[in-house]
Amino acid sequence: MTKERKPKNVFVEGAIPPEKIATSIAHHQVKTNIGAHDIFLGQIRADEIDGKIVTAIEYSAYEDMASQAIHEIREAAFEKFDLTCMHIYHSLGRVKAGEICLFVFTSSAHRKECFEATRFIVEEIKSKAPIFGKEVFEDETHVWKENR
Amino acid sequence: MTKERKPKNVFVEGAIPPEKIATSIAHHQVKTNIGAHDIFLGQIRADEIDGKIVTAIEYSAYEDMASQAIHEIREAAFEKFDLTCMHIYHSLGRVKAGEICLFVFTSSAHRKECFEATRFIVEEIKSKAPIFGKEVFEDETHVWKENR
Amino acid sequence: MKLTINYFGMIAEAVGSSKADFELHGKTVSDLKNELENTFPDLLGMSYQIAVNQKLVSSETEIMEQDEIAVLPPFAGG
Amino acid sequence: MKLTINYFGMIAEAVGSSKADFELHGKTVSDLKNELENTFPDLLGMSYQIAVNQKLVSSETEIMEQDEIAVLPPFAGG
Repeated sequence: MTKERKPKNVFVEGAIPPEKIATSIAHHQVKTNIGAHDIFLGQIRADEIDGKIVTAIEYSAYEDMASQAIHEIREAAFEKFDLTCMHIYHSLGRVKAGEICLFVFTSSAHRKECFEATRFIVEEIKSKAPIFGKEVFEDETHVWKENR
Repeated sequence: MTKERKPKNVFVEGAIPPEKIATSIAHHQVKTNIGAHDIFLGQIRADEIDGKIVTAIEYSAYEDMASQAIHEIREAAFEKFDLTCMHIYHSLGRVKAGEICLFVFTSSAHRKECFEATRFIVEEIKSKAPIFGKEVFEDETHVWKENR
Repeated sequence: MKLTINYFGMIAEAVGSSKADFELHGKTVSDLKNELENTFPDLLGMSYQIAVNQKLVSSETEIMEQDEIAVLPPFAGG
Repeated sequence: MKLTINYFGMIAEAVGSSKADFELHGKTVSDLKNELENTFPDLLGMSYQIAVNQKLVSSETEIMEQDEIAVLPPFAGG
């Protein structure tokens, strides 16, 4: 019998605040079968592109497809790794340089599982979730970001 | 010319509070050359050993040697990986089941570096830092923990 | 057949809309791409993928009248 | 020679002290281990390492009068 999980809402309007991360960590302190957490945070870089500095990224997504893609990534991660918990949040809308746009949090009894799971999830999201990013400069011109 | 760094104090009395992690994340929002953070947290498991449940671990260390060992691990990580920031904290004294005893936080422009660095640092601390842990049961009897 | 197409990111910018009707004369994804590129020549220089009912599909896939069609530029999440 | 030895964790528990003077008759780490195990037979069944001046050393290392000596049980950090 496999546990059926519904797609969770992973999208957050604007930046992910550090307090959200603290709250999420605190919620896991009742789960005393956890020995290790690995947290990945994506942060907006103020890259220089052709002499102009990126001040923000404006994220949009094909939301239903992205939610489904991330749901499948979540299921695959639970299948591959022996995890206790998993949380994934991604920003939509404008996120300023220095702010956090991606929060992936996995927990397991032992460190190996969560290390590998977090990395797997981040790579999968980057390649499979239809999320789009407009790098906005100070003068409000922009270029489109592309994952490599 | 190599940057000389002095051993930092990595030891925290008791558990590492989630708010400390949030504060640490928030402090990095001014560093707009960072694109990726990876955070590892070690949490005390309520393991069952011979029918008794672990309620806390009491950590002690050969502090000077451990600080020096972690200093060398830090230097090695900065040498091996292109990192912007690195923070390492370990508890001393009693940390209850569910609480956090190790906090390793690395930041880099791109995700690959911080993923590999955090994992490297955690493995190195476990094998090279003279830190000792007494697993305490509800009846205050104990066994000594041993890293594998 | 008449389709409603969703456009995202730089593609939406290039076609000037994020959702619009489109009259498809052929029947495959390959036909759709050709017809889109005739209508919006800016697409010719751009990299994009077609999703049918929220799945990425190959050029040979046949399109049905009620399908949910989306034109997706390169992903940039994370 | 007279040494001051630091004991940690389960070793401190076994020898009943975390810091104590010890009269070493030999001169190497190997000699020290033998003399410690004679004094504290509980050590015989235990796994431990010797640090001299905060570095783990091999059995052949010679010990000097002012050296900082520590007896370390298995590490459990993290």
